[in-house]
Amino acid sequence: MSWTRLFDSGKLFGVSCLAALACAQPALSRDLTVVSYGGVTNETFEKVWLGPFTEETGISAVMDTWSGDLAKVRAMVESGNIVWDVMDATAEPIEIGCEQGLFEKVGDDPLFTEAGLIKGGLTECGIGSMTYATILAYKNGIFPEGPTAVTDIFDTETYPGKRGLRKSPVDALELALIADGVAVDDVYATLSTPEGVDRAFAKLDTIKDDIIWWEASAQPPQLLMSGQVVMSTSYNARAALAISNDNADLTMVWANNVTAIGFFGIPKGTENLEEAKKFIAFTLLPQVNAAFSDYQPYGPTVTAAGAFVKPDVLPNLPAGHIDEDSLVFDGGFWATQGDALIARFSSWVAQ
Amino acid sequence: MRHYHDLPLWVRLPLYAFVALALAMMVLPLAAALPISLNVDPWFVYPFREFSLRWFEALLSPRWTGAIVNSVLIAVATTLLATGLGTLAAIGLANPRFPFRNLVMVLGLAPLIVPVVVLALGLYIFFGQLSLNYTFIGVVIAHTLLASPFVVITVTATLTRFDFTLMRAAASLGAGRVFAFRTVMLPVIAPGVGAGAILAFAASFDEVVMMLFISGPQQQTVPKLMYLGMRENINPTIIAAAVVTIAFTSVLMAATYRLNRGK
Amino acid sequence: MSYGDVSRDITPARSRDLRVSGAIRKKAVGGAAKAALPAAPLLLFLLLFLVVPLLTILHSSVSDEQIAATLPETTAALQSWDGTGVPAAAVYGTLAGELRAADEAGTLRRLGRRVQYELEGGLGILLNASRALPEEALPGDAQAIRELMVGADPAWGKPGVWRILQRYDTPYSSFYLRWALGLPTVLDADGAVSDGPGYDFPTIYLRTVLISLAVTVLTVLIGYPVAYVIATSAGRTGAILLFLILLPFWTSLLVRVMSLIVVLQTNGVVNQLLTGMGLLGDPLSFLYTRPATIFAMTQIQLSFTVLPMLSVMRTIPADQLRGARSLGAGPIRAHATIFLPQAVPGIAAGSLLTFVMCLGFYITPELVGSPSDQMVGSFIAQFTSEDLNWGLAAALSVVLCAGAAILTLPLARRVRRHA
Amino acid sequence: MIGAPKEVHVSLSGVLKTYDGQHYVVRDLDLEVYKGEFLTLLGPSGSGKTTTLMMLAGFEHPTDGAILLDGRPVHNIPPEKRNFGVVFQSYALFPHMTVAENVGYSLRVRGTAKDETARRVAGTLEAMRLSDFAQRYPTALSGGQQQRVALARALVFEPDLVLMDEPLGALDKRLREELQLEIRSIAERFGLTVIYVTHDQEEALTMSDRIAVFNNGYIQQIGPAEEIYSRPVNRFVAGFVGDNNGLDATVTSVEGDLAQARLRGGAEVVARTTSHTRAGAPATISIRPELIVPLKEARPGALSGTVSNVVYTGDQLRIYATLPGGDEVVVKRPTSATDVPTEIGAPVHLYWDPTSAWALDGQ
Repeated sequence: MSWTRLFDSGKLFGVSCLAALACAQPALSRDLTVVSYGGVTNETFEKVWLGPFTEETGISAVMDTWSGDLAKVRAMVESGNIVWDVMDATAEPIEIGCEQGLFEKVGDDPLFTEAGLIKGGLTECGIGSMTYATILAYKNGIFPEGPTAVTDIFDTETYPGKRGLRKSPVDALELALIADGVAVDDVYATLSTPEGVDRAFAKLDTIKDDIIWWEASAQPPQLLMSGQVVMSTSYNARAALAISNDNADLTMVWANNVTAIGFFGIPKGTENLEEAKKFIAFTLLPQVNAAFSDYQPYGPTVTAAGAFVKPDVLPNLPAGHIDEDSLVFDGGFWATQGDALIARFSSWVAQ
Repeated sequence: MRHYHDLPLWVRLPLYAFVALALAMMVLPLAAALPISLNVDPWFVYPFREFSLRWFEALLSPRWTGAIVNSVLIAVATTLLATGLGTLAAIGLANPRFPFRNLVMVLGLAPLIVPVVVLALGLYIFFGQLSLNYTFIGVVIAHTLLASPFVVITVTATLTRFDFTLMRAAASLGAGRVFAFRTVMLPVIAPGVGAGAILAFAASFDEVVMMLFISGPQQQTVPKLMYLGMRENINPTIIAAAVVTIAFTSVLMAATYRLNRGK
Repeated sequence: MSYGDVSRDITPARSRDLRVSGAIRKKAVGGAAKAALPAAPLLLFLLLFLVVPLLTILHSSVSDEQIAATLPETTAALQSWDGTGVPAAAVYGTLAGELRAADEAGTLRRLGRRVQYELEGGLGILLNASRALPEEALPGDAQAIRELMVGADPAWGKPGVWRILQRYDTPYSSFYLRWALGLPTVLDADGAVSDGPGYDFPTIYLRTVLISLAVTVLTVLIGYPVAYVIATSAGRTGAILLFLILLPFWTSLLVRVMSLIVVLQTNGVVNQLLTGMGLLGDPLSFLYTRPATIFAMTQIQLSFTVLPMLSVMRTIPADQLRGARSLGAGPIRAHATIFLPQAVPGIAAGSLLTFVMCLGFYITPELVGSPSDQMVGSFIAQFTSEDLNWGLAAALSVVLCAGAAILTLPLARRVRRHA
Repeated sequence: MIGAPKEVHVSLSGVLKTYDGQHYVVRDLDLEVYKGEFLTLLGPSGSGKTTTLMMLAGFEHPTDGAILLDGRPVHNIPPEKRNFGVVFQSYALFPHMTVAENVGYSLRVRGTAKDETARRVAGTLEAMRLSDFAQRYPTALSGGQQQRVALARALVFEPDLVLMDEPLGALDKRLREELQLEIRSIAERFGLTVIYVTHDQEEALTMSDRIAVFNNGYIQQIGPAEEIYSRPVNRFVAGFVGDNNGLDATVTSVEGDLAQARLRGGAEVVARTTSHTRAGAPATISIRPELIVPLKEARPGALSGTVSNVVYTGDQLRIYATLPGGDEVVVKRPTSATDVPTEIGAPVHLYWDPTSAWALDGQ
């Protein structure tokens, strides 16, 4: 009877306590932990940034996943028990967190001011990690003639069927206004007025029943391929990779795309502050910065990196698609107005 | 005992058909979904372009193997703690002189009834003050909270069939409490304790809500990766992991079945 | 063989008048303590990690110290304000000083968010005031500060924001609980109750209860025949059926939800079968709908409903049904009048368990339902980890638990009495 | 045993037991058990006999009073330190151990050497005719065999005292009678002091040196078996031990150790006095059925009645007679007896020797 022996040894509690203690010992020097949205992105991070960084500096680094929610950062910062060192995120969590004092204010550090970041690529707490665009992808063979602009997602008459949209007011409100006839240059001015916000939500209301909301960037290709939606907004790299690597029968539409910069932030008070800065600075080396696009067509954030981008990925990078139809995402707007809009959006979407 | 044979055929046939359909509803989705793990493309649709083991290979990545090791470590620690606490408590509760027995029993089962998300929120706030969030101990405590009722239930059920005269007999033969517990009670109730331990293990091994609230990057587990995968990195690796998990829990289930059969 | 012993004759009349002394009672209490000893570790554990966290939630749901902690002097000064018009200019001066301090301490934005919960555009109103204040020393003249603030945001010239600040001179309030109950809590700048957009919690609770109820009814309707057949099948058949009903109980919830997604999606197995057989022209959208949510939850909960039914049904002797038949009842009638009534405690226990468990569901609706199928659990998680609004998350938890207790406790008591 | 010195082995003095602090299960118990004696505690369920045994074994603590073994108090010694062998009604054999392991358990606890243990276990099993079953598990044995294993287990460590709690209660009648004799002979062979609890008065009479009759937590009477039977001290003992006729009466006069009493029908009877007997007080006239002679003819001192029922039980006839006052009396005669009126409704005259009837406590 093995159970008897287990208890016979009389070490029930001893064993469990030992095991617990052994594993709970906070690692004396915690590995540098870099956090991004998971999936392919994390794999690319490991390949082009973490691996070479460790090789270069001897500092070991690990990846973790988050979904952009600030609560964990806040809990960590307030309890002083910080396990994340470098956060990669879209602009709004970094900006909002910055105002709440959750991130180190490193925007004036010469490490970054002198790195040659593109315009808008450096804020109080955020250091540009990559550029990306929100585009539209649709499954071939459903419509005789596919959608021609991202804003066609609001055209349920020409293109009936369920459509995928990110479950966030970010992009959705801007696109709603453009689809409703607001000029690209006036989008943020309009959205700054209560009437503009009402107008955007009213436009969203017209397609609410047809929307399937996605939250993670891996979802749009999956939703398209499983037939849940006929078209979906998507980050440009996810759609491009699905087409090139995974045999997905999709077409990407760039007209009216929203181009944005993703940022690194450093949770305030981390013991690995120096290593974190070192890591971010490392990713800003032009060649290193450009390497990301070899695996995922997100664009570099330092000007000098342009020279190292492989020519065949250029057409898939957001930079090539910035024109008078496309909107440049305004992180500053979301930092000041985001709270109210996010709150309104969450209650709207849950009804 | 086979009293359904008393039913006429016109009742029995539709009854069987209905039950078969209901059970099919339970089992068939699994059967239909698991082969997706062999699809070469990352899409969850039939037919496949090609078969491939790439998603099983993906399970061998450090991310997944680390999660498997974590899951097992956490589940083992949880099992030991929950089994120890739960078994002792069940033995205490078996004593009719236990003060406020019903109330304590309700308390012991409460972690099953209170919504996990509420417990998780409470622990999250409470652990924040103790700096137990994102620690191995915190996760084990949370899992033990959820797993201990299973041990209390199974051991209590076993103890209702336990003849406490055996303990008196052992005492009359000169055995002290602890010796009698080890040599007489524990071996006799071992199947119940074992079943409780397996349930506790399974409860911890499958748990995801608590993990979402209080686990940190050092405590990634298989269910947490699966959940994140379903939201963030949707590809058949999750299903490959499911295949492995199902194989694993089937072994556990067979073990419980054997333990329950006796000896 | 005789011991030559004279038989003694003892009668009750000889006995002393017996009274129980305190020492005896003490001994009985000691016995109870000894009985409780093995359970002490678990009790201690539950006290610490179940009771205390639940009390923490209760505390969080009424704890509301943000405003009083950040603006102690302003809230104190406002206590003498009569609530009409705007407060005296001096209060503006006090507030300006405290806003400046909050800005420097990095708590201004958090304060703004808290005010915004209760006031339309509250965050902007506070930020505007803070930005309007001069970089250097504040003007000594409170009247000037007042003009600066009103100039930055007209809301400072209206009573709404002041009324809210006035309320919070204590660290506790019923605000989050009222919010979670769906009572009107948001004011506009004029201090009138706002009818702007917001969460409709009563609808969400109602949705939670209705979905739980639907799942409970379905599991009972499906589970009863299943439990009956398992309970009345002997030997191997019974064991296999039990194995099948337990199999999903053993597989991870995520795995099962995953498999349902694969099966139910538009290009999924069910649609492929239906369109393949020509039963459907176009594939249907099952996934991300309420029926899909209910179906998934039913599938997950079926085992939980069946098991208690099963254990009760197994105790009903077969002879009773045979007896009823011999007395002239048909098979259906015998079942309905003899078997069913005795199975009621099992049905009640199983459905109660399922109902209570359903109320707390969170992962499943999130993965297979649409945003308008989300239950209270999802909002608790959302307010905890996305909106950082722990007070509301705690208040929603309190209302959920209290509601569940009110809905089920009377039933539970009856079940126990019958069991 | 006759003439052996009576050495007090175990004594209970002033023992009280209450579980809830309100009701007494055992009260005012004074009892001495002699070395080598077979003492039976007899009584209906709830009379306190099992509780007394459990206090002796140490599983219950007396609420008050003392228990002495060879003059030393033992009531504060835990059961495992008392060195008493206990045999339980449910046998309480350890189901996960073989017969040999069960029997050897007490030696294992005491750390006896392996070969010594094996030798003593084998010896005890041999004595109990259980050698063939040594490697079997208890569930594979019959009830009688299990009971013998339980006895062997309680004896192997040479206990100071053997306590048996209705050990034969779960067995059928024949096996029970067989084992009664076996236990009795083993007790004599090993020279054991045995305290035996039963509610079966026949069993008590068969096995015991002395019997203590319990009721309501009191010992009603204690003494050798034949004395309990032939000289019951009160109504309860007379009724509980053996068949008995108890007739309500009023004592009219007392003369020496004989009393005159009047039955309800007015008839006068004579019986031996007891401590309860007072002139003018109510009494129960107790007479064993086999000591009554039923006559067809009237004779002085005989009661007259009519036959109300006759039951044939194989070896004897039971004749039920109704007295004028309505009392019913049962009489036992051998089947071979010919002088007995057996027609229902026939007159019958009941005679007994006045010294075989007792005037016990009345209603």
